[in-house]
Amino acid sequence: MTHIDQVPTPGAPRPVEIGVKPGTKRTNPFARVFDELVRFAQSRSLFMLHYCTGCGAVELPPAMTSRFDMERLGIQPMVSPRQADILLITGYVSVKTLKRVILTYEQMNSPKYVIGICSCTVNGGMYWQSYATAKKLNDYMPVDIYIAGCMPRPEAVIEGLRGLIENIRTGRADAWKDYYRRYDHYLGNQQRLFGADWQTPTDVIAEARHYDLFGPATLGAHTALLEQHQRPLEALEMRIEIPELMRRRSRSDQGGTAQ
Amino acid sequence: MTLELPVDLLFGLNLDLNLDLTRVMTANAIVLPVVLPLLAAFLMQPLAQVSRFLARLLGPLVLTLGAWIILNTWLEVGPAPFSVAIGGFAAPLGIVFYADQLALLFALAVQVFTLLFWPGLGAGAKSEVAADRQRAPRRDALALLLASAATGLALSGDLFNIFVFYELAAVASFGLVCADGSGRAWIATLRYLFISAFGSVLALVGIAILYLQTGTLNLAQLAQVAPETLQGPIGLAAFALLLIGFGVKAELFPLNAWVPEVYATAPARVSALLAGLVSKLAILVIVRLLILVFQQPEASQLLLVLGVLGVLTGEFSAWRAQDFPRLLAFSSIGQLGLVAIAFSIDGTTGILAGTAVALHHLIVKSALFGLANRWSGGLDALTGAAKGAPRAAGLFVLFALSLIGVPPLWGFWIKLLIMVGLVQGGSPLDLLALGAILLATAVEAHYLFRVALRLYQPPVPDRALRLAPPARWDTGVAYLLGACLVVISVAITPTTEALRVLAQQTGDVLLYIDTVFPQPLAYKE
Amino acid sequence: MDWLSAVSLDGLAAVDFRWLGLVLELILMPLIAFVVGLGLVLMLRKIAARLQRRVGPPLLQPLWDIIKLHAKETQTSHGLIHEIGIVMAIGGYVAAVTLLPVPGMNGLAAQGGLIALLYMTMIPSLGLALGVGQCANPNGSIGISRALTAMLAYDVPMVIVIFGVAFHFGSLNLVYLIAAQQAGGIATWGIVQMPLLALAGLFALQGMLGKQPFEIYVAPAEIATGPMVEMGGKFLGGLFVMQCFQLYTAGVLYVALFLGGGENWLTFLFKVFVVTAIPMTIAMVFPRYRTEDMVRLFWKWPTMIGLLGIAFVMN
Amino acid sequence: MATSPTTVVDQLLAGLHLPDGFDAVAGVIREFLDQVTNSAIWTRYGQQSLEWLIGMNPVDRLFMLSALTLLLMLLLGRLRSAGVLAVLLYGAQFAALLSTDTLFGAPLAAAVRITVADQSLHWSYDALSWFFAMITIGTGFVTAWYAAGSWMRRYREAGRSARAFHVALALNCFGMLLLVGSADLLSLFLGWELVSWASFLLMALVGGPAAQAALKYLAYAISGAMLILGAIALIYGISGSFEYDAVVAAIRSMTDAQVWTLLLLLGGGFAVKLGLLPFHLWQAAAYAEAPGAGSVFLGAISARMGLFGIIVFIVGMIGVSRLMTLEIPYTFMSSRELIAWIAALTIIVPTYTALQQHDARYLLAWHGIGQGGYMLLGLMVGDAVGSAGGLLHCFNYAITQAALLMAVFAVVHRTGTADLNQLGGLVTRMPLTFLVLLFGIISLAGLPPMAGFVSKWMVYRSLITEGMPLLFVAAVVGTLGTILSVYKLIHNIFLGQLRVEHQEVAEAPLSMLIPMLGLSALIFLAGFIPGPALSWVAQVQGQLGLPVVPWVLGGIVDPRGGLDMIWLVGILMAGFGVGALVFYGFGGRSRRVHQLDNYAGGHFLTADVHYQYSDNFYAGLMHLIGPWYRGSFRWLERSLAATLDLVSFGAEGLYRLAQPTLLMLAAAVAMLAWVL
Repeated sequence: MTHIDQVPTPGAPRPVEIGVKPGTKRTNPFARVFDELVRFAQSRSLFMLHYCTGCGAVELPPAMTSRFDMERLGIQPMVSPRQADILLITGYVSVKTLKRVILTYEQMNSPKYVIGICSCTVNGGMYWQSYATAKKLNDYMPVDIYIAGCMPRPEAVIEGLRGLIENIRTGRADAWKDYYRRYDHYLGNQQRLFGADWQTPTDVIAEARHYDLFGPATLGAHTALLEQHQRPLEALEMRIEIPELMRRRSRSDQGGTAQ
Repeated sequence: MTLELPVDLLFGLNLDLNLDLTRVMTANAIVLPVVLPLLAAFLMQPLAQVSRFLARLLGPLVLTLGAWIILNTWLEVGPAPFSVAIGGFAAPLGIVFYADQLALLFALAVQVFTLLFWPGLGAGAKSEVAADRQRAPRRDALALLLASAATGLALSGDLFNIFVFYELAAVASFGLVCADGSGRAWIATLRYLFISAFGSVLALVGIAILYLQTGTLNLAQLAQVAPETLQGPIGLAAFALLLIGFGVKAELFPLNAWVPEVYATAPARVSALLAGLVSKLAILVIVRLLILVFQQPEASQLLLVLGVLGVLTGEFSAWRAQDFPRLLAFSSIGQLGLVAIAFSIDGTTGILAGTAVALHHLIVKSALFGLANRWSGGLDALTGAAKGAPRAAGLFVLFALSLIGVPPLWGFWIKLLIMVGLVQGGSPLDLLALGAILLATAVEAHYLFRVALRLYQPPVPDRALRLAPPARWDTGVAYLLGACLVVISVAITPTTEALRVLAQQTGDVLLYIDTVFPQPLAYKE
Repeated sequence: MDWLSAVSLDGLAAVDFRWLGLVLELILMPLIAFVVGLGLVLMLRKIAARLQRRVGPPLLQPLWDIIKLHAKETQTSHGLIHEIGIVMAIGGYVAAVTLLPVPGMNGLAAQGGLIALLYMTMIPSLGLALGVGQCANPNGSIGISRALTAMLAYDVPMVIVIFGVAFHFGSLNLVYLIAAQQAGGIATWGIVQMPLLALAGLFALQGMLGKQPFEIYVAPAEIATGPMVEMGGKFLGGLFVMQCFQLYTAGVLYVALFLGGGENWLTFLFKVFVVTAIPMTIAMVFPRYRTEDMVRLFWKWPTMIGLLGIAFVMN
Repeated sequence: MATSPTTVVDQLLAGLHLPDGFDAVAGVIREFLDQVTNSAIWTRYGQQSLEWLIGMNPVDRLFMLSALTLLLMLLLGRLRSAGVLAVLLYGAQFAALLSTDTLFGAPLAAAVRITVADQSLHWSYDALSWFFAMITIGTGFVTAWYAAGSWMRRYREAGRSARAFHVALALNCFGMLLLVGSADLLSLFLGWELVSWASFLLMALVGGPAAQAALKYLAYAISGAMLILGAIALIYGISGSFEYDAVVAAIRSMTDAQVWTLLLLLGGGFAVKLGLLPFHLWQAAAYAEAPGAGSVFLGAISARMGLFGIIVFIVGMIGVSRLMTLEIPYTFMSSRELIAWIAALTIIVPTYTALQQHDARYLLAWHGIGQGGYMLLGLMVGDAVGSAGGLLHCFNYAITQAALLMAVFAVVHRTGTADLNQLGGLVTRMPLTFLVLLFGIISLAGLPPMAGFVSKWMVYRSLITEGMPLLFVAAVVGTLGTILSVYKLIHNIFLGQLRVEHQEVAEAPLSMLIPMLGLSALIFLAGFIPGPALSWVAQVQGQLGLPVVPWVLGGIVDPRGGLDMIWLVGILMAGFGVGALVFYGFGGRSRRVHQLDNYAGGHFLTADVHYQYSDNFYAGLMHLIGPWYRGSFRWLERSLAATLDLVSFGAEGLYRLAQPTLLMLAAAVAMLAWVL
């Protein structure tokens, strides 16, 4: 069983800045209370998307049903990445699967947490020598908790989840920010595995910009490579282009320049 | 009057010192439109030997003259009817022409329409000209013969004479129909001939019965004695036989099996004359008989039944027709059924409606046949014809609308008149006829506008070139007739009033008798 | 000036202060509906858990869910209509609950009767449908197509019930309906007077709430929760809020039609919770019906029962 | 006082209260006018025309303007500016209609009067005429505006005649004005035929499938017209007059059998135009295939002429109470119930046919048929609220359908297709058109807060209070079907994934947008404040002798369940405000993602994969009700056509006989046998 303290940390130590965006000044006296409330709610309501590829999946039903009943802890399964808070990966991740896992992870709404269950997610487990299996999950996406074992029992799963809850409540579970801040790193690993033309329909960089999650290592050589071969997907913003009005406007523009 | 002698010599003027001489003279001129075309027809061949040009000119000249004479007579004499005894022989024995407004109107129509649809006029296509030159005198002679006979039918006052003119018209039309000399035309003519001959035999039997019953064939005299001698089955039988006989040309239902073939194969202008003109004159004869001699409800019912059957079979067949002239032919059967229905209505309303619908059909159907001159053949071939001939197509739509009876065109008022008449009649048979008319109108609208829409479809590329627009003369005639239609539609009130006067005059049996026999005759007592 | 005199003291005396009470009611009614709705959601989840021999969620779980969803740091939107759809979904119900009389508050029940209420509750569904459509996910579209089909199914018995009740009491006005039922105690309750209609109404309620066996339109394992497939964060949170209102509306409507409305808050809430508990209890023992089976079922049994009920009512 | 330009100008200036400095200017103008008025030409012609115009009967003025529109379109329709001219002329017609004041005032007879063969045709405007004329001219106005700019340019580029279109539209309006103003049977029929043929013209303009549809329409329309003509003849046979007074008296004296005959004839004739059930097959194709703006006009008002006829004759002259006494032999139904059920079936069947359509134009056209059923149903209930609902629905439906069709044709204008399986995601490109369509579908489905809700509510309410459960259920089932199919409409066009070929689509042109948005605003306003429209309807009811609806500005007052739309819409808007507050006020910022960034079970979406659900949209429902679409009416239509064909074949066979003389002989024998 993996302890909270042994959670692998990708990259540099993370500053603790939950709920407060850098540079914003909170003047509201109730801000801290409010943040506490939000963090509490986040820790007590976790929707879980399980990506059950390996044998580890069989240990989840007992964790959910009457014996251990995850719902006590506010945890319940959900089906689409948009709705989920936790991405639960149980077992080995083949290269093909990993593409889908990454897409799913990118489609989830932050704050989002990844739990790797079973040894296979930690180091490839018994597939260590397989050419087609991704060995370390946290090379490709930030993982909040590994629950090791082959396979971990439901008690271990529950314990791991409780650990995550504790981390969320105390504001330590912010690995998801790392994906934005060091996107280049993760992308590089992904590119090494999938090839240089790897891309997903999600636009992580734009998202990072939009939500002020842009970090020093968001961009780099790998993102440059990405932009090289990929036309960035523009969001299909709603636009009102009434031809007559536009024509008039452009005419007046021309008129302006002529003068 | 100084001119009395030559006139007297020529036409055997029945001098009566009590009469206004001028009036009598003018009245007697009414014989000319019958005689002149007849003479011209016989002169045609010899004249053609002398000068083709003069021969070509002869027909139109004679017809124009005839039209002018009739018009002049009408204007001079005024609205009252008059009769002319030919050769000076008094009425019961001699040949009598009776000219009331109806007769004059149709006599005038004969001249004008024969002129408008004169086979030799404005026939554009050059390739036909050579062959046409050979046939022209013969054809012109026949057309003149037809005009003469038709005028005679309109004016004749006795049954024998009518029969003679009728046969004359038949002969002329046989000749005209197969004037082109195509095989199909010959076969159609043969069929026409059989039917016509059979009809003539029956009509002759009818005439014989009449004569046996009454001892006279003069219509006025028949009218006098009819209430005593012709009531009952014998008289009706005679009427039925006459109806069948004259019904052949009037395109009444079971006797019109010749119509589609003939109109589909005959030259379009001949079809126009036969469908528009001759059929009306035949029905005019029937109507005269009906009014003067057979004033019995059963006789009207007979006409009504035939009319209804004609309307239904005609319109339904037209719905299936696949080429334009045949469609018009069937439609014309339907319209003549309508005429028959209209005339079967009692009293002035019936005559008014009948005359109106006959005139209307005369104008419309003749014009349509004129347009069909170049548009013969399958309906498919008409696709996109409006592109090449927008005016002709527009006229087609106008005539179609009037035929269907769309207000405010004349056709509507006529249909309304008939329907009101039928409702006022009120018998189950009348209501049945009403239903038949309504049904037939719906069918009629459908097939006519199927054609109209086809005209306005985008043309099929390779076909459109082959489809020549109607000849300029035909379009011109159609224009003229269309203008007539519009003018009448606008001046609907005066037209109806005039027709009502005409109808009253026509329906007045006593007036007829009094006109033909100015003084009560001795032998009548 | 003219207008000044209208605001003078004479005018002020004539001002009716009842409108203040009305405004208060209009503010309170949605709030109460939301809170009661949260309780209903909790009850449903608890019932489900108990039936499965689980403990179930803690007391404030529905609230935590909603707060968490709104507090998501990234919110995925598929466009303006996606957002407006959620606004309409919440707003429609906020408006609709003001047409439902509760003890001591009639709100706008007199301004729009039963039919207006029925159609008012379709506005949130329409909003949701628009929002889902803008998500551009076929799973969502399939879900909406099924949801609308389901509406076609359960609305037929529903309107039969509404007709029966309205005809029986001779009014479309809910205030009047409740007053008429309360006039003679339990004997004049709708459920006693029209048991067949009440039964049909219960059927319709099951469909209206979209509970098993009639939850084909969410079908998580098949079409990934259908309409909610692209809803995350506060979009999903909005739907959770809407669900609270929906449960409340359905429960209160049934209580108002058949159980004599609320004499006081205690009995009123008791009735509402009991009524809402019935579908949930039934739901947990059923699998799922296919769409056409659902339609067939609704057009057959509850409809027939309802028509029979109307036959009794009209004679 | 004699009217002259000077006096007119004087009055105008007096009304303006100009400052003193303008007196001099006014003096100059007056002087100039005096010179003009003293000229010989003026005294001879000008004065007369002016007085004629001012002193003209308002109804005549309306007719004259409409005829003038027709004439000008005939002469100038080819010009590029004809569209603008048409808009102005329709506007003038509208003003002329308002100036008649026949809605609240007394009925006004036109001075124009045509006498044909002893029969006189005359016209008179009353509240009912005003109501229908208002809808007609209004629709003509917005349609002309819609067609005036970019639409017409495209229409011309396709090689079609602008003049023909303008003329067709003007003729339609003119015909309808004549029809709704008709004051005797003949003028009614005249107007009826004019409208029928004008519609035919408008339908057949573009040829191709439209011409086929138009021909089918013609077959139905002319059959209907013949039924009406038959009825007119029958009435004349009894009353001896075409005047309405005589007709009313005649109907009162008729036996039940005669009224039944009349009902069948007239009802059948009007039902064809309205598209009531067995006669509805022509309508969808004919309206959908017409050129865009023409389709708008036809869809919005044309079919309602059938309803007008039913209102005048069946509701007005025969009366609902008389209908109730006409029992169908061997059943428990009265004729009123029969008509009501026909109306109910007309709601259901075409609405569910619409559900199956995958062409936006056809979908709306089929709904048009279905909505006619509501109007008739409301009228057949016959109480104050129901009949008002039926009448009000005419107005509400007209603005709704016009807006809807305009939006759909705007999409066609931009994308070139109305195929619901070829569109999608256009909301980002044509948001305003989306808005118009949204308002339209809410109204069409009869949901608050739009206009359609009010009228449908009234129909439902009357069905409940009059105790007609099955009809009520039928009406609601129709509404539910409408909701289903309009969602499909808006979803498949505007929602879902935007196709690659539509990336560069622009919003509808301004010339089309303005009338669309105007109508949308009207749809909302008529739902928010239904009072004005209800006041018109109340006048119409009063004139028809129906009980008058108790209306107020916000709807209907009734202690047993009224409707106050001002409150309802207000609270709905407040609710939306609260919703917006909850949604936007609490929670993080949202970010718009690309449409391909979408859940697909882990699948990577690309632009060449159509990730859209549009075909067979209600698959589950169709599993159940799919087999119910048997095409029975089409089968009926086909069998009728086949029967006709057979009959014609037989008739034609008579003319093909090898031995025609045998036939003659047979005829002769038969006739002789009959007479002897």
